[in-house]
Amino acid sequence: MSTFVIGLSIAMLLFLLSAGLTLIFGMLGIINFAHGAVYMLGAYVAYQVAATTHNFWLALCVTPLVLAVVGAIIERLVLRPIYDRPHEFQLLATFGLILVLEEAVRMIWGLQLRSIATPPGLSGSVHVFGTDISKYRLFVVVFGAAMVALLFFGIERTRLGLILRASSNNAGMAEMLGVEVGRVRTAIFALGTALAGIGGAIAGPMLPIQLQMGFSVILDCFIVIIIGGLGNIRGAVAGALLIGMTRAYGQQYAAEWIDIATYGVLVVTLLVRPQGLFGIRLRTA
Amino acid sequence: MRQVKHSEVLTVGVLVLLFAAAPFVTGDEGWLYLAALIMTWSIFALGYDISFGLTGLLSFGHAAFFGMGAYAASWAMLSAGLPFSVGIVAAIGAGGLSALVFGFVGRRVSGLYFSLMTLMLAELISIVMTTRLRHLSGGVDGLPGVPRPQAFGIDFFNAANFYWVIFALFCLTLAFCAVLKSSPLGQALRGVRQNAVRSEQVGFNVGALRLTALTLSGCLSGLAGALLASLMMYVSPQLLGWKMSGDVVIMTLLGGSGTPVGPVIGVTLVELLREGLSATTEHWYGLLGVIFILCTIYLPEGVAGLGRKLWRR
Amino acid sequence: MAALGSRSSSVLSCQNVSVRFGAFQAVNNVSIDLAAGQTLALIGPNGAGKTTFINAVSGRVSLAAGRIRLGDADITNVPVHRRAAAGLGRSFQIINIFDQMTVLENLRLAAQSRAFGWQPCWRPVSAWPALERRAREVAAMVGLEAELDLPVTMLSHGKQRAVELGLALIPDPKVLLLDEPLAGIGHSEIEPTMELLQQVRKGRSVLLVEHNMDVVDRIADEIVVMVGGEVLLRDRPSAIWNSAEVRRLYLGSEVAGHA
Amino acid sequence: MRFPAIVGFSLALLFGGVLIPPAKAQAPDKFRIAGVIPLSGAWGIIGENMRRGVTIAIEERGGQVLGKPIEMVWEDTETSSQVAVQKATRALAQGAQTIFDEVSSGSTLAIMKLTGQRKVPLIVTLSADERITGADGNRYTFRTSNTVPMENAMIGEFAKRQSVKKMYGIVADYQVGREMWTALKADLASKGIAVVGEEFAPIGSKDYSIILDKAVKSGADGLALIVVGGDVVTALKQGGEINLPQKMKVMGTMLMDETLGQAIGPAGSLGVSSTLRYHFTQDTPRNKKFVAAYKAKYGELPSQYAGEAYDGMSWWLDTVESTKVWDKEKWVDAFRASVREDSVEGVKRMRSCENQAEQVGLFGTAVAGAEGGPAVTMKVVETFPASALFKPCP
Repeated sequence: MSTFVIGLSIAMLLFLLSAGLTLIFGMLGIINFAHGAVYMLGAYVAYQVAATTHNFWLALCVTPLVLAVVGAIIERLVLRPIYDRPHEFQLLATFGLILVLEEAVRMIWGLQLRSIATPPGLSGSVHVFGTDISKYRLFVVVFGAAMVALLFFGIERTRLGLILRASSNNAGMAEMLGVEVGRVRTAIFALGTALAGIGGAIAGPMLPIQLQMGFSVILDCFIVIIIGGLGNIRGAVAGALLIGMTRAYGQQYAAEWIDIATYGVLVVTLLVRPQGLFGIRLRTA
Repeated sequence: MRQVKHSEVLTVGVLVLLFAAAPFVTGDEGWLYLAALIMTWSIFALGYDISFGLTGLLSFGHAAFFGMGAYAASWAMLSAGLPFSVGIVAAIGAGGLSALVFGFVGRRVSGLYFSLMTLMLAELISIVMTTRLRHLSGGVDGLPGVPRPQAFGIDFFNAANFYWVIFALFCLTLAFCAVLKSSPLGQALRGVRQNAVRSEQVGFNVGALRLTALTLSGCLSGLAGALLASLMMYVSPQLLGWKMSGDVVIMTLLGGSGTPVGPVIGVTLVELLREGLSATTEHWYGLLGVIFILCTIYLPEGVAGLGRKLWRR
Repeated sequence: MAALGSRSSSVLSCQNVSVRFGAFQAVNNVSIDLAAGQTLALIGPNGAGKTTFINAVSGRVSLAAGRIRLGDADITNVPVHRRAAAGLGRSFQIINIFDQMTVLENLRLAAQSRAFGWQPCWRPVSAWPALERRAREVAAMVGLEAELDLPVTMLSHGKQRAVELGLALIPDPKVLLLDEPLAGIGHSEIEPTMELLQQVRKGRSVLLVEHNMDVVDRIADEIVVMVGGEVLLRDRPSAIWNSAEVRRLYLGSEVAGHA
Repeated sequence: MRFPAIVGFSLALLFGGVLIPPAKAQAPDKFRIAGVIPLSGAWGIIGENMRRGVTIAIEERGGQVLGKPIEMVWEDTETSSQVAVQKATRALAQGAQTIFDEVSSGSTLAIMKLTGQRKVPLIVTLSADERITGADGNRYTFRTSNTVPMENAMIGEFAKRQSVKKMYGIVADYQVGREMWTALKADLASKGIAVVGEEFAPIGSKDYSIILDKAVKSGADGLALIVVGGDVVTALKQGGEINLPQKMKVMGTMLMDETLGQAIGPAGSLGVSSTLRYHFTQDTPRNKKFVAAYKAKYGELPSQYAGEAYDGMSWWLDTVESTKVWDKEKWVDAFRASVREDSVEGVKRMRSCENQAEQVGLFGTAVAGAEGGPAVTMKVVETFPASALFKPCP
């Protein structure tokens, strides 16, 4: 049972990151290799707020706002000129972005590993189903589920979501209808980075906050969004659950083989259904 | 058009002369080492550009070919005790073979999915080598003591002597790439990049051509891997990691893909920037990032492309 | 005129060809034979399945049912490039050439595919002068002698059409599939292109998709009318123009004026 | 059009600036030391501490040895053995008289081959792999810090003294980790401690909670946690979620110190025991002097990495000074026979049979810090004499 909860908590964290990644890819056509660095920045921002105010909840609220502003700046300065370029240029630019973000964090917070204290009500564990389950993990699962619901509602049921979808499907048409596509793009990117920021804040009490935390998570996120189908949010949920559970149960039964199994599954997915398990068939030629 | 060709030949000539003159100009082994490193990476980038610049296959998994080449050479020389020349041949073979496998597995996917596929395949190989094949790869610790050639009584452990081995192979690679580009095969690959549908329709087996390009590219990557292992006398699974793949894409793009000069300029630029910036500022890492971003935005054809523009003026 | 209905001597024979895209039946049970030296025009309204049929013959889309033979060989499951090598040339409706090359490079590249099994990589392409000779020959045939060293992007639309045609002609194919060779060509260029087509069809079989009925009338030996993915009618041009069915189909279009 | 030209021009300038080789002293008018250590990446923080320790050692002697100024060059290995070897090769090519290296044993083992071949002394103050001064050892490689067998012996002995009956092992899935665990298991068996379970976790695992849960449920009363780098923090932080240190005695090598305690937080740290290479509370005159100098310069207490780096470098430089001649071979001979009476940890003796320093072993447990100081601080609970940890040279 605890394995299941832990698996879910990993999945929720992965979802928060993959959702932003896949949103940005699906609506802007950009593969953001710097998404992991953004998540890392989010964790440091959350650390700073939590360390200054001694309030985790405040950090959880402030971090996405700060990151949204950072995202908007990045979009304006770096991405706007290269929307129409091939993917390799996006790799180059976002790789440069990784270096810049890491340098910024190093200049501000140094190399010291940081940590966010678990919020008072959530420290320790509860005894359910015959095992000890960390209260914070349970919170992460509930919070993550709420974020999934909110995101779906936002994209599929609100006017804002409609505008977002319209602009990504047909930018020219949306423009004719009076939508400022430039602004919408900025908003989408900011939303993606804000989600990564939330991910960073959530990860703070579970994982060491360090410069490398983005690197190690970004590959998992790529796996999630490939399995789910590039640009597909529903797929990202499924992919995150699949990878989260693989990691948790793999840890339980065969820790040494998890990585190989994950990548193996991924390569087979790409071979058999390159559009992802939930993707719409894209023209690959 | 003709003028462009001339400028390229000239640039390549100047580059080769610079590398040839280096040992006479400076006795400083540190600089020779850096030059040898640049030539080794240039071979890698030139190999990469056969796949990317010439054929249009954006691979994010070239580290696998590079690393397998390095390991093949190390195994041949360390475990089997074979001479350096055999090690090099083994590296070229191993690089080509892994590329062939990648190409075969990925024959049905193209575009972005091909990139992601190669990235993940390379990661898989890297993990398998690091954890499962620990006894062969040395695990995270790697294998120290990769030898250098032993021939004609020359001491190749002397940096200056080994420099000439790398220089010779670098020149051969440059020549090969230049000839390849203008050869029928090179033209056919250019055709595949520009218009795969048309290529097929005029009777080219596009799948086989892509596979050929990737394999040739893998061969050169393997060669570069073996040279790096020998130059550093060390090989580790980090050579297979995705950072290596990223590095070669970035160097090729910065220099400008599709020409023999571009990748070499890219490698030289990145290595010298690293060297120069890290000597002058603590924050070289971030500065490098800013330079990458500026280059992406303002130099879409790389430094070589900028040179072409200035030349035409 | 080429023999009508001489099925035995046909160079291209398509039997009961069907193509499906998901639930949509683009081509339904079409059988068309092409005799040696014959020019057959494929007409019909937009969406009739003409281009899909050409794609099926050249191998770009796979068949749901039916067989295709080229000469004596069954090519139903043969990939595009081997069909091309077997003597099936084609041009595309939307100009489809190597757009970062000169005219000469375009044609020479096309000449290469037949010249080698494995493309050599140890000498520059100029070491094989036969390739360039063939390229110049075809360039002369399609009227591009003056533009040989120009990048194709600098050519007029009509000239680009000529390159397109030249690429198809390089291997001297037995069968030529032409998908709207006059699409997008200005009025002044129609006549020379017509002349070119007349010249090109000599000595080979041509399957032509074209909307310009004037051209069809002048070039085609026979016409096949396709509607909704099926063959409606096959006959000599004069008979087609007089067919009531065709008139109904093209009511108000140029065919009506022709009758 | 204009902007690319400007960018290109500035790039060209950079190019040009970089291409001109800076003036380099080839004649031995300087004592060149190259510090090849990670200053970025996962172990950047460790390298930074080592750099500080070395800096104090050099400043302490006025930046001079044998009357020549010391030129200290730092090469960042980016926590990658590949880069480490590359940087070491360059440092050698530039004619360093001494190399000071690495956190990672893998990097040290690779660098040793280069320095041994070029006959350049290599000072190791952290890498613990047995082979460095064992099977792969060479005349020019010296280690002034602990070895893995030494640390293993301490863990085994500590477990016995803490009356651990059943031990569970969580081991990083890499060569050194596995070898260390194999040796430790044998040692534990000989002491009558049962090993009830083991788990190999890939380096860089982001989740240890499940493995820790298994360990708790196994009924073991001791946990040997043999993981490295950031994984220590991940594992113990997630252990804190279920109050792991209160459920079993957690111990390991380099598992806990003030720096790690700060990153992990009290819940996961308090009660965790670990070998210590050095501790600032060591009551020796040299250590008091060192701690004072360190605090004055950096405003904090020296970590074990800083202390060990300081100790190794100052010992080496004093030895070089004592030979009074500019001759690498003489320095090496002197160091092989050297005894450091007043090291920061008391007497250290260089074992001439393997170039390994013989020294006491420290074991500490994390306790709550004093008011106003860090929340977690280490208390040295065991000091093992050198005679218990080393066999005499043959």
